[in-house]
Amino acid sequence: MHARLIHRFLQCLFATVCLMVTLLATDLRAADDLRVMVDALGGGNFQENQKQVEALARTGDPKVVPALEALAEGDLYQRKIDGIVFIVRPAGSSFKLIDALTGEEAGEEAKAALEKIKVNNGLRRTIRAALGGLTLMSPDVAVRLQAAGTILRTPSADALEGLDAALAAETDNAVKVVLGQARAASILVSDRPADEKRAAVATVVETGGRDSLSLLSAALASADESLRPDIEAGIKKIDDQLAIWAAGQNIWYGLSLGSVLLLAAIGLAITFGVMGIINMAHGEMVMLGAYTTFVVQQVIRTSFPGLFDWSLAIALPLAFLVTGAVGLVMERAIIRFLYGRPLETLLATWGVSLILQQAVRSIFGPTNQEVGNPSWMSGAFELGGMTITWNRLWIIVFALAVFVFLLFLLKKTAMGLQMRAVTQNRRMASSMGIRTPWVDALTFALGSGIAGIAGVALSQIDNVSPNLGQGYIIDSFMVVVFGGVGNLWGTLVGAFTLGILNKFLEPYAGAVLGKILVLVLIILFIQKRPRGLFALKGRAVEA
Amino acid sequence: MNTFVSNAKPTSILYLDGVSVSFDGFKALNSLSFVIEPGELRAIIGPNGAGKTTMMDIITGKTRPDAGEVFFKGTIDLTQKDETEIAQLGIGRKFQKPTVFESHTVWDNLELALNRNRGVFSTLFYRLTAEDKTRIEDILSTVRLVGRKDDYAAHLSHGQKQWLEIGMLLAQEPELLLVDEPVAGMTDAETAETATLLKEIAKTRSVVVVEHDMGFIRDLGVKVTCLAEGSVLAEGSIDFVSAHQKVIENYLGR
Amino acid sequence: MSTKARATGALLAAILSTTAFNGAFAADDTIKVGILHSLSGTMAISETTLKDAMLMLIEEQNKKGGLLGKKLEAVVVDPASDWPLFAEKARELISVDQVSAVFGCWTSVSRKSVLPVFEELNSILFYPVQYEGEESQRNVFYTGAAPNQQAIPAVDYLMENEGVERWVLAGTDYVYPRTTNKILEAYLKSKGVKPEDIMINYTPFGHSDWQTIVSDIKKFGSAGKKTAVVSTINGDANVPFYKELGNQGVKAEDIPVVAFSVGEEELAGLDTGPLVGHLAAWNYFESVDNPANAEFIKTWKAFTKNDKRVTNDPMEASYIGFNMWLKAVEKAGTTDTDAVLDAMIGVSVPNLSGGYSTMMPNHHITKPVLIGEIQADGQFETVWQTPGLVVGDEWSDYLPDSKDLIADWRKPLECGNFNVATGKCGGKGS
Amino acid sequence: MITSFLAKALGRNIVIAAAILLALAALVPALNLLTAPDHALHVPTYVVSLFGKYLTYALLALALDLVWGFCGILSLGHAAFFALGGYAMGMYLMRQIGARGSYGNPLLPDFMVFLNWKELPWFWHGFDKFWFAALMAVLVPGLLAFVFGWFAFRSRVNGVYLSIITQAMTFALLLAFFRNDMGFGGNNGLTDFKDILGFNIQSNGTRSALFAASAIALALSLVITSGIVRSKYGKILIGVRDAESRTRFLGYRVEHMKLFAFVVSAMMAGVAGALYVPQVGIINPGEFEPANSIEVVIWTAVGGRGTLIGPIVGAIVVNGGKSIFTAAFPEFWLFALGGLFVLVTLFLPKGIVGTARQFVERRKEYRKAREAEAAAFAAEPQAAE
Repeated sequence: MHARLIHRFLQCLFATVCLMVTLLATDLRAADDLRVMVDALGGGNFQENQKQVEALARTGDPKVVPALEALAEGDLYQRKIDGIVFIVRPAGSSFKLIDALTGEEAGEEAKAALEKIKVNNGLRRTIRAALGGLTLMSPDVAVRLQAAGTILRTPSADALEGLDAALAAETDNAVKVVLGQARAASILVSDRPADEKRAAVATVVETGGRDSLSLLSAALASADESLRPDIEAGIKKIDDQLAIWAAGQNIWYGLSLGSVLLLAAIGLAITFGVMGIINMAHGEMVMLGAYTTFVVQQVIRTSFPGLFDWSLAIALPLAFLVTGAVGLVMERAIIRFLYGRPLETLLATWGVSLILQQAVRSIFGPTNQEVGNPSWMSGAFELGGMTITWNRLWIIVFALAVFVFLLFLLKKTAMGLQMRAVTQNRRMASSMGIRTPWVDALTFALGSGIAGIAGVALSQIDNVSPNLGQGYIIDSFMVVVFGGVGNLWGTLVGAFTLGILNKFLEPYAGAVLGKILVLVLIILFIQKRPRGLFALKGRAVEA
Repeated sequence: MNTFVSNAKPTSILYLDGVSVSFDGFKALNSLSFVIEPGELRAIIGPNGAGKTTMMDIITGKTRPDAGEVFFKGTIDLTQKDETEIAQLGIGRKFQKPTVFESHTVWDNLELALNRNRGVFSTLFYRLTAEDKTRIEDILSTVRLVGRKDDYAAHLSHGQKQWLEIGMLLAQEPELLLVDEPVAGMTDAETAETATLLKEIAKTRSVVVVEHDMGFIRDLGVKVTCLAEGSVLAEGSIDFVSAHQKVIENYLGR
Repeated sequence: MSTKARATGALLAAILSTTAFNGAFAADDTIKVGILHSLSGTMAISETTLKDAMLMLIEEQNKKGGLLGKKLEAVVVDPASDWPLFAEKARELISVDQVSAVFGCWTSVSRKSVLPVFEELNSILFYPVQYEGEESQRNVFYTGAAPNQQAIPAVDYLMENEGVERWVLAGTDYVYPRTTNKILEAYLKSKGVKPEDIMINYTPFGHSDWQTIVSDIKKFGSAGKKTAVVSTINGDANVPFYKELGNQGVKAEDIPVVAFSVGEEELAGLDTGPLVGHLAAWNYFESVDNPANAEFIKTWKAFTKNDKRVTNDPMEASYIGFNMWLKAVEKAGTTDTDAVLDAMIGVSVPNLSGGYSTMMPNHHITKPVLIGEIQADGQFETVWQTPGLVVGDEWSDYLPDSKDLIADWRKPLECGNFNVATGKCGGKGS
Repeated sequence: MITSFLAKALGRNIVIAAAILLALAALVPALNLLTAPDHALHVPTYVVSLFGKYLTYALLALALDLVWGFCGILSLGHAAFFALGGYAMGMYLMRQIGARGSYGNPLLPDFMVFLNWKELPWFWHGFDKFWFAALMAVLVPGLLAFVFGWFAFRSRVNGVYLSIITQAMTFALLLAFFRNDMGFGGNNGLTDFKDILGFNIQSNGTRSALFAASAIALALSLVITSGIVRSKYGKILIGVRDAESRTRFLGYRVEHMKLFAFVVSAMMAGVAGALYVPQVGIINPGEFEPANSIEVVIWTAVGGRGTLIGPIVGAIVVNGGKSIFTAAFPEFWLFALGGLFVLVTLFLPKGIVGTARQFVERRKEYRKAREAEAAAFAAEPQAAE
């Protein structure tokens, strides 16, 4: 205990001394002084380090960039024995040391001999701003663009000098535009004269978007009277733009929720809709698909890290096979004895769902498993004023692809024809030489397999836990029934209708009430159309 | 044709004029018109898909027509009523596939069919009266099921189920009986007996029989209406109809 | 009919005989400890770990020679995330298995469900999860955090260190978030935050579609003031919430999220790369660097035979509760409920964050409060820590109706809701 | 009128079953209260409250059987009626706490106090009186069933469509009751009850009385249900189940027939809920879980649907099994329960009681005539959807 305290005390003392030294030495640009400044990062607290980073930024020396980047990443360590700060790379149980300024390798050290220089959000923000300023003159266009973007998001009066210099030297038009926007943003937060600010307001309004709105709102609080009308008008203009986009965004959210519902329900549209089995184990099939994805990713992580971006593509056929096989076994072992007794399938499949849940819990444990997003499914892009996340976009595309595939399978292939024949008139189909037991088994396996590949997609946005399936089963039944049992198009339209309806109610009623309203609307709708949206008419179905 | 039909309206028991209905674009009935007189026994024939069952669905309120008029006893507009009301008005219907309450005994089946107050509470506290008992016993002997009155309907043979169903219709005391293929799946002896039964029934009420079995219709010896593609093709005696050119093309010829 | 009579008879006989058996086996050679955590259903995801932790602690203690010279025996039951079943199983543990103490429950409703049982049958429950407070019961020891041991320090940290002025209080719609947010709202207003700078949002359990809410948060955060989200979102819903945050690009540097229900275990189901810098407030992190914790983690990994299993705050709370119980039983020299209840108050045991925790007269314990930032490896890094220990405050000072209440289970007061204003036990004391 | 109803109701089996229930109602409390704890015949309080709970489940299953077994309406939302009855009773018990709550507020329940409610919501008024709460425990589920059924049956919503909208109903109620703004205590529900009709709810005497009340309520419901299904109305119900259109063409108002059974059934479920709550000491939205309603269907199916004794046996067997399994193999009991459901479906399609009855009948018929046996085999009533 005591030793630790003394150590702390010494560290603090050291840091204070260093700080004083650096403050004295800020004008000097010699590499030795940089070294002292970097070393001073060790042992400082967050506030001190923020100042330290700002000081480093003011040197304008690109040599400090690697050290700052490492600090932000949490890769900057201080050697306990001499207080020297290094960038480290993990090498087995120890660390490889890299000189913070020169980038030269400087041997290895045990983990215990090093102390991590901690970062928090505030410090990270400071570093980001500092890096923005330091990399404005980088020879790489992409880096310059990023740097300009960073300053645009974290404008500061300090950056103006650098921005002006960068603007003068800049050749690339795209970068120039962003630099101009960043400059305007920085002027707004500076104490420049009103005229200059007025011009800046115009540029910022031109840029548009949420960040600009945020910037203007902040500026409004401190602006002098003459500027206020301009800023207020600007805020209103951006607000109006955003309101229009918000409606589009809402539709997008609705489509996205609809695609999730579609994925969850589409397998059920086969096992329940086409075959009439009240398949309570449907959700567990989705869950098995998600766990297949987990296992695939696990194998890839440990053995073939390079293939990670392909993990979903690999998981898809596997999930289809795994859940299809489980479905096949289920059909052969249990369900085939229950045809013509639909309600008893509810009982048996409920039992199966309990068994599957517990089996997964016993094998993988009850906790969530990590399923990562491949890089092409991470992040978002801006479409006008809308934010479109890649994973949602791909899920919509995927859901539609699955739908089209299934439609094709059922309507255009021999197998699909046999499936429809068997479900419509078993005896007739059988007497025409169709092997009905096999068709039944394959149809159920197909429905289960489709649920499995839905699980692959849903693993990207939801928990992968033994409870995964339970969360979707009710919604799935609602979608299939709402759309009209036995009609794939009904499922498609039903899913998207419910998705969009839900998302339009949510902003007004809140998430909970919105969902309640949707349920009530479904109940009322079924009164109006007792056989769902796409009911088959005529006397055949009523007999 | 239409003028003839509308003249008949006030006196008829059943009156259909220009009835059309279609399902998803398929025209099941196409301006169908005909009239049944009180006390008449009428046979209706026609190929599959001619609209026979749909016609019955419309008369009994199961399906609503897209266009046309359906009147019972001249004044009652059947298109405005549902199955229950129409049944209570006195129209009974026998289905193509015998439909009886399989998990009830023959006796219970008839008891349920009796034309008594059909509300929830009157049935809840219903007691079998001597009058009802006699009535059920009468019907049992009419449909030749006296010996099986305590058996579950499910245990009856196909023909016996058909008869039970007819017995239930009798218990309902309808003024108009619609009978859909009563002899399908029956032996020849049973068929003949059914013809006798129907003729007996027709003495006190109107009956419409839909049937494929030409021999059976000949046995009935009544006016025949032939339907095709949702409208009336020919109407008259069995000999007239079976000699009709279009009927031969459409139906008998095949 | 006879079938029914036979079935009932057989079942009755079966249950009676198990009772008799258990009675017979409740001999003096072991001390039984009940473990009442859901192993199936929605809460299994969190509670199973605590069951394993308890089994490990009991095994370790038996290696050290047990308690009062007897071996400890764990009795595990599965209340299956079914709240009335919690009450039934609690009753079974106490009256059929005759356990000396029960460690269990996670959700508030499960605790509420078993409270009357513990009161009626006079047994002891150790409750290891952070909760909404507003309760102090004679038979229950609360080793998790009360709101003042988690929520208020976290808000303080954000105000002081991140300069946050605008607050989103997002939670699942149940009693813990509701109460915590009520307390926070009152606290924030007392610190001068304007009502329009507070946004409160509730979502149902297991909410999985966070698109709208995350975009609302972004919108709320663009008013030109530094904004933070205080999340009391419940376990299951967190993964999709954080996934959406990450994908919509809400960075901790811009809008930090501080959570009270997200620990190492929840993060294990996530790629934490995009979440670095988001915060959590707990009384323990697995990353805390001290020998006791290192030993605990080592034992845990060996016990579960899984190198990837993480530890978390409720596990530490179970650890503290278990050790306090051991110490109190030793002090009392018996497992008799009343004696142990007396001996518990004032018991002090080492916690895993490098200090000591003491059982206070209000049946809550003292704890340090740690604020941690999520790291890319799924761990937290402590960025701030209370200088001393914080005493769990069962009746919040920020709610009008509870600010006058205190709990003190020492003689002669022995009251869970003593009103200092009226000087009477029992709320308003009317 | 009533006498004929009763005369039909009291078949031999029903008399025996009701007698056993009434005997239990007298015997179990006596054995609990009057014998010493170590007496060989002593029934521990634990067993009393456990079986009290099972009896309320049995009543719920019986209620479901009336609509499902006899009328073919598969309700996947029956637990909602049970829960509503439970909430009505819970509200009464909550009001009985009075000033003994944590905050000592004489009017407001604790959960309202710490959420800063200032006055009692209108729908909490009246629940301080037992008779009112008891009435509501029957009327509220009945009214919901009436409104829901009136629309659904009139629109001829049938089969799975009906099942799924009943599920939607209970799910919507679940979400609604979860909302703290609703004023029903949110997720925690209503708990911490002190006494009922002035008796301490935790005393052995009260527990025994509640057990007896449950047994009597079940016996009464059994007789009433039996009367219903054996009346002409009951035969029509079965007719609706087996051949709905035939009943319609016979001139019966099928929607009225269904509605009456549905409402009676919902009321019985409400009574079950009201008896359940004081025995388990808590009512919360979890009772509205769609899974709970499915479980009720399963109890009924395991016991034998379409029989009166079946649901009672099913509820006790499945819940008894659950009680034993969750303690005996806490990690694996779901395998046992799931396996049970699968096996019952495959090998006892008519449930325990149905199969037993079928077995007895078969033997009778076998003795009567060999050929009748074949017919009997084919005679299984069609599963109504």
